[in-house]
Amino acid sequence: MALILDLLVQGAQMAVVLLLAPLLTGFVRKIKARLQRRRGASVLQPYRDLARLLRKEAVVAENASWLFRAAPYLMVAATWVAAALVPTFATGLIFSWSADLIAIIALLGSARFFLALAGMDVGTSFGGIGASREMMIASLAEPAMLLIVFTLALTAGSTQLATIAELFTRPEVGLRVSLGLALVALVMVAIAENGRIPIDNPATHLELTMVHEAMVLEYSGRHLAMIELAASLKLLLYVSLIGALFVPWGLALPGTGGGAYAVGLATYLAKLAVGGFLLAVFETSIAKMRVFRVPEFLGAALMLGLLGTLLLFVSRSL
Amino acid sequence: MNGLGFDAVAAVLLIPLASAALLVLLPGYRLTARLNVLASLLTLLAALSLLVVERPAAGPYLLVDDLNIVFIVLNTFVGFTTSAFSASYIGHELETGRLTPTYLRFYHAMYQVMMFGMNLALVANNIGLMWVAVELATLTTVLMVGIYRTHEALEAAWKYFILGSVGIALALFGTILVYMAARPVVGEGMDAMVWTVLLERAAGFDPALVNVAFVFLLLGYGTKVGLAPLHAWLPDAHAEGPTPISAVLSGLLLNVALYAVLRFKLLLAANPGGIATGPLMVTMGLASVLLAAVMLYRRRDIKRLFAYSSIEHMGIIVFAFGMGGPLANFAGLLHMVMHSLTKSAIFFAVGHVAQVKGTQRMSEIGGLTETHPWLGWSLVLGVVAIAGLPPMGIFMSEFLLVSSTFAREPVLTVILVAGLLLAFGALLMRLNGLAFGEPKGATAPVHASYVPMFAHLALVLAAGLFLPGPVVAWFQNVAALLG
Amino acid sequence: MGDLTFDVAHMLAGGLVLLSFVMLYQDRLYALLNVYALHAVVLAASVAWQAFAQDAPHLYVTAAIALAFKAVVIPTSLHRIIRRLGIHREIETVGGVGPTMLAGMGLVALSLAVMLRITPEAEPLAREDLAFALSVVLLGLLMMVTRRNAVSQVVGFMSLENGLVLAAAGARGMPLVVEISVAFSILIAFIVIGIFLFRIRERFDTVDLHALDRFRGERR
Amino acid sequence: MTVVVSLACVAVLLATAVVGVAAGRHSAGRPLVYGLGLVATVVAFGSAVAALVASPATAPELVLPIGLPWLGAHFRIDALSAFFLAVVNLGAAFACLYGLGYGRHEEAPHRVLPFLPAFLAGMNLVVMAADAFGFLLSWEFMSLASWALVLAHHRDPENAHAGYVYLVMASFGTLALLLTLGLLAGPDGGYAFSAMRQVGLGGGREAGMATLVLVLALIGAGSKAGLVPLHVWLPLAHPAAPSHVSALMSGVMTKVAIYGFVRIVFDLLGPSPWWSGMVVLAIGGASAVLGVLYALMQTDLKRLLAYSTIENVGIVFVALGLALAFRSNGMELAAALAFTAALLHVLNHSLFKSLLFFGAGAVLSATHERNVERLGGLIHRMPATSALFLVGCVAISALPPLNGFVSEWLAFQAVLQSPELPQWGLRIMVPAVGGMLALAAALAGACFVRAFGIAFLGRPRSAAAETAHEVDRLSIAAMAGLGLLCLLAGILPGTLIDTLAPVAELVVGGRMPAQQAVDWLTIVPIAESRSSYNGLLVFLFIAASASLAVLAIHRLASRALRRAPAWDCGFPVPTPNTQYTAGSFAQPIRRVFASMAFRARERVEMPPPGDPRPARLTVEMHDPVWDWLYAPVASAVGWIADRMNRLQFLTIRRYLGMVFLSLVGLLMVIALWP
Repeated sequence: MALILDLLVQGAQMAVVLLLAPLLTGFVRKIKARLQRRRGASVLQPYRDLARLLRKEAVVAENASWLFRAAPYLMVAATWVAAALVPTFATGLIFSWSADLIAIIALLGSARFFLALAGMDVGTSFGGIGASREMMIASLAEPAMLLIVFTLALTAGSTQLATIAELFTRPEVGLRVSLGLALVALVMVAIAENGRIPIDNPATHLELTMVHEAMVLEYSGRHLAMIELAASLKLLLYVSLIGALFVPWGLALPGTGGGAYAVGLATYLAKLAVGGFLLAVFETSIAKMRVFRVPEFLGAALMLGLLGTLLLFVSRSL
Repeated sequence: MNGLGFDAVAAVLLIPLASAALLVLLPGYRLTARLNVLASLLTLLAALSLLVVERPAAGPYLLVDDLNIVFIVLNTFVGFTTSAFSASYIGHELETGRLTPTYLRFYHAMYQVMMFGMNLALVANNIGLMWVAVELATLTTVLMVGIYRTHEALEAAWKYFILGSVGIALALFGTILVYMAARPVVGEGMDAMVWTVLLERAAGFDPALVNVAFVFLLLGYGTKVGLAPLHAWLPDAHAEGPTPISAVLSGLLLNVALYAVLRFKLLLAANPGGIATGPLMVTMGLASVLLAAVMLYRRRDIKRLFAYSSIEHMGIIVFAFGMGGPLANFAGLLHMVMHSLTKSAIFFAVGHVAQVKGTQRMSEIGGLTETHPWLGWSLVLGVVAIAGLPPMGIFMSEFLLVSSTFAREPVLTVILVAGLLLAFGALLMRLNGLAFGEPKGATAPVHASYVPMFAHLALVLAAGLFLPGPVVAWFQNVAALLG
Repeated sequence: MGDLTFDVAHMLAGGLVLLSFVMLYQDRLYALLNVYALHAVVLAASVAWQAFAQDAPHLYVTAAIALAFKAVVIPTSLHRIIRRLGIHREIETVGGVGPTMLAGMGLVALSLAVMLRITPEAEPLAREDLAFALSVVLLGLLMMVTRRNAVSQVVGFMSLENGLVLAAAGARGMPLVVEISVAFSILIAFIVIGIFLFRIRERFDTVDLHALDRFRGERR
Repeated sequence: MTVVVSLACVAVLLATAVVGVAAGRHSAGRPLVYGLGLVATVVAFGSAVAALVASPATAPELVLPIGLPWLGAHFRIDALSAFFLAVVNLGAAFACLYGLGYGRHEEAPHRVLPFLPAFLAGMNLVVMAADAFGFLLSWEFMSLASWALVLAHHRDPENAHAGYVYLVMASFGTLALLLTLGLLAGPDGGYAFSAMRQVGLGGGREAGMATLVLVLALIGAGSKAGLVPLHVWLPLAHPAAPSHVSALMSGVMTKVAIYGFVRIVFDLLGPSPWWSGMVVLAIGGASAVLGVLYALMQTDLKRLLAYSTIENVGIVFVALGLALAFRSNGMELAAALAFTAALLHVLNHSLFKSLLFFGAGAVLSATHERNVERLGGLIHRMPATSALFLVGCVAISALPPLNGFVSEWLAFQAVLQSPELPQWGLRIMVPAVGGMLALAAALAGACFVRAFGIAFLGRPRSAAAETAHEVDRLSIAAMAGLGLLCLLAGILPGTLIDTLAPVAELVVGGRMPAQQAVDWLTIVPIAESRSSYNGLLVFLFIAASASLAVLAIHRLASRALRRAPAWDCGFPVPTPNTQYTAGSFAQPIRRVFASMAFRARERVEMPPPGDPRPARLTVEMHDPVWDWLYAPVASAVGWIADRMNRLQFLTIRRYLGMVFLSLVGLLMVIALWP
């Protein structure tokens, strides 16, 4: 019985992330449009786009290989699995122990790996640009992310998201410098990973500046839909990761009744809304930076992560 | 009964002498070459018989004991293989007209005289006699180095002669001093020059006199060992003489001189007031190793290259004996045997290479493993062995030497290791050019006598993997003897 | 007899050292050869005196050998060689005569310092003789080092061997081995040198070693 | 028992070498040699695995009457040896299988066939030897055989140079090890490992000596494993050899070097000071990052792989350093975790590095091209090879669910144990090194995206790449086998960890919790609440959701597919030159890292307007290690050699002068002697 319930919760989690992802994207777009005093498309526009793309035929370049066609599905799968393991409205999911935070990051890494390869598959200059820039960004973002993980894990004594989240709900953790640093670093990494302004602009096709769009330039139809879906899943993942780690309140603990789950869902939606809003505000209030200033941005994140880890010992010794 | 043993000793001495007299008279190189091989073989058999028969009691002139029998057997064996090699080598020289039949007659006779001298030096129980013998061997080799009568050959022989005879003089002075030291204790007359007597009475000698004597003997015989800075004659003598002589020089003469030095080291060790001979020998050994290692880098002449490597290895051996102790002495003995075998094998190969390519300049030799696989690979094998790589015997001796001395004298050992590495780098650089890469020079087929070469290499290989028990025991008590 | 024996022996040995200095000082080949002959004569005398002092008759033989070969045969033949090669010009010493003499002094001092460490119970005669012999040896070597000319180098070598003979003679009761070996070595040395000088002349028109040095093994 | 079997296999291998000498030029030589080698190595692998699983408490010691006379040759297979024996023979077996097919393209078989079995025998012997002499003998024999293999194509001057540098560095390392073992054995020669171990356990070694041993062992084993700064020979020598030999050298021989280090420092030396871990950590981290940076800058496929070997060796040494640090503080559990991570990475790297080198070899034999700038589009012409190469790339980039990730994950878990360490230095240093590890992993990802993307994807950049075709079945079989093993090791790590437990117990005196206990094949380093990973589930999830997505799409959405020219933002150019090159791909990373690491400088020559000449971009990079360490030494030796060489050209008089001076000097010594 309990097992079935757990499975249900897990299934619900997977469904939730899948369903909410485009909504978050649409929400952010809407807010941005509003902030720029535009009316903007409906919040549901991303769903419509996906549906349209799915209906269209896929146009594939002549010399594209099987990798080109397989990559979107692999990306979606990896990102989805990763997103399914992040506590959104409830912790202690039945499969949460199958991969800890490090593994989740690595899963996103494999998604990126295949995306970059797909970008290079057709053999156009833009694909190459995108892939090379993406890997450069990743080569700085991933270590930064891992140092953040170190900070959290050394604080909580675990890399298990559920454990960390549960621990951080307790009061005795309190405020810590290193956690603050970790939060800032995590936000920076999240922005970079999702290719948001100021790192990349998901809305532009200006070749000098684009990274993500350059890689997926050759995609169309259902493949493009998959990629879009994966992108919004990733965004959702990061927002809910930040939510689960730094504002873990309201998460339904395992074994608590349906009411708790309802509360968890509600708080989760609220977190998403706030996160999306803040993201939109940030994006509208800042300008896109040149690609070769990106390393400095991420280097800062890296330093913050390291600093957080080292300060941890100080605060521990206190 | 030891009459038989004495006969064996006599044979070791008389066979070369008689055959030398015979070879002077006989014309025609084929016959003389064959006789030469035969005589050397007989000498070898006589020497081997020394192993089995009961040894003669030490007389006033002759002595066979554990120490020198190692040298005698080695000496006669390499002498035999070299004579076999020279038979084919000299034939080629005659065809190319570098040697004339008249000189050839003289060559074979001299070869036997030289063998006689060296054997005499080894079995002598008398410091005077030993001195005479060493000088005899030296002077004959001087003549043979100059045999080609080219400018370079004469110049090398002249250099060898001058330095050698200065060495002669110093050694003689040392010998006299030893007698002077012994006389008050032992009493006048022949006894004061007999090894066995000297050794047991050495404790009473006048230390100051013995010390001065050892200095002169170390320099005198050290000149023949080729220790730096007395080495100058060695590279040119090796490079300009006929290759069999180079092989004999590296393989035997250096050992004989070393043997003399060891004897006197024993004498000094037996004297309480004597200076510590270890530091002197270690210093000269290290100096030789480093100098040779550095000199190897700029060599152009293939035979001179390996001559310098001989200096290096003599340095290693002297270092080992200077360090002393059972393991180091064992390593020194083993290294000496392995070096004579390997180095003469290398010279056999080099001789044929030089004949095929018609030059000794390494810049004009290349890709041997392509053009002459047998020669090339045996050269590779030889250099691998001489560079102290397994599974050859020199690896074992270097292993023992370095590993046993490092804990005692870290600094010295590190210097030695640095020298080894330097020399290795130089040798390997040359080997790369000689054996590999695009073939250079003449590619005519070679009619070489591979048997001696392979015999030596096989022995070295076997020794690297498995030393038979008796040999080990024998080496061990010689090592103990050396203290 | 002690004193007189001692003094004469001492005087002769000292004379040898003195003559070695004179040889160092000489810079003409002929003069050099003459001094060398004198050197040999004095040697012969001192050996003979030793023979008398130790009443060891076999030493007379040595003395005779020394007289015959070193004082007569060698100088004359070297004269001939010099004449044949026409090199009776001055020999340039390496460092000037002055420094060479100073070095010689130093060497004598060194040999005394070394030899006088010997405990006196080895009777003084031998001790002093050894000291002188050693200095003669060292001076001969010095001469070989400081002369550029083959003949003078040979002469230096010979004087060195004179020192050896002196030492050998001083060694009381040293068996015949030594004299034979000495004579033998001188003989061989002389013959081979003769051969070589001959060959060298055959090849080059001088025995100045610079000519030889052209033929270094590895010319660039 | 195992010892006997393994020695028998070694004997067979040596015999095979003789066969190789005999049948080197004969057409039957290849199948004969590789076949025999395959059989022998498979048998040896089996016996090694059996020994590892059984792992008797006391491994018997076999003494043969060869080697050092009074000592004999000792052979012993304990758990550690058994594990490395398994690694060696696994790689060797696949190399032989690959060679059966690949050897067909070998133009100088008589220079490969004799030495390959000897090389394998040497590696086996190193792992089995239980006395200093046997160990060093087989160690150097291994170097020698591989040197001959590096010189297989000796006519290429580059290879000759590579062989030279390789052997000199190898014997440098051997001399260092010789000193190490001499130190451990002591002046009176206790050369048997058992004797050294006794001294170590007895605590008979003072700190200074332990330091010396550690440093020398690090130099000796590190120079063979390719640790920075002793790595210079590796990227020269590994690519020079035939590809299956490169695979052996990179995938297996470096592991033998690691074995040497573990054997000496963990086993023979006994307890080591706490900071010894720091040294190893620092060097390991540096090698990891620098190695992969070097790799990112390469355009030669095999050289790239060789450099990435340096990175992976660095990762292993980081884990070993952690194990040392934990062990010296008596934290057996954490030490076991770190050590297991090291062992797993050893195994994993041997798997995927061999796979990648085989792939490179396949490309080489299909296109005769090692320069990725002249490859491209091979995924269409060599589908199997490219798919398998892709597997290797994913594995080496430490991406789940393949095996590379597992070992790195364990290493990270070990890093997270650092707070329990008492020493501040370690506490601060370990997370920093962990960051370097993460950096290395991310850069590796970039490196292999570049390698695969440029070589196999896109459009062909040369005629050779255009006309390439798939390689023979045996080669593919070898690669497929390795790929499968990579996957299995990735999704079933628990069983591996349990198999390695005895090794950890032997070496660091502790073991990770048994993993069969955990349900669903999850691995749990410490406790489930702290961290856990389940490769199998992750793999299944990805497969399930991917197929779910495909299914849904194909049911709901349109299946229509149209082939069209690439759009390329509206202005496609037909020539393949417009593609991104390897150099341009690496440019951003080069600007970020290499400018400091390699003093990389870019220079653009822009012709004036109207000048038809093309603009040129030239990049120059310096290897700091070479510039600051090796070049000075080499020039110093040359300088001294030139100066000393005058001694060869002195006049006889001067030589006499030397004799004279040494005589006077010695006499003075006598005169001044007390």
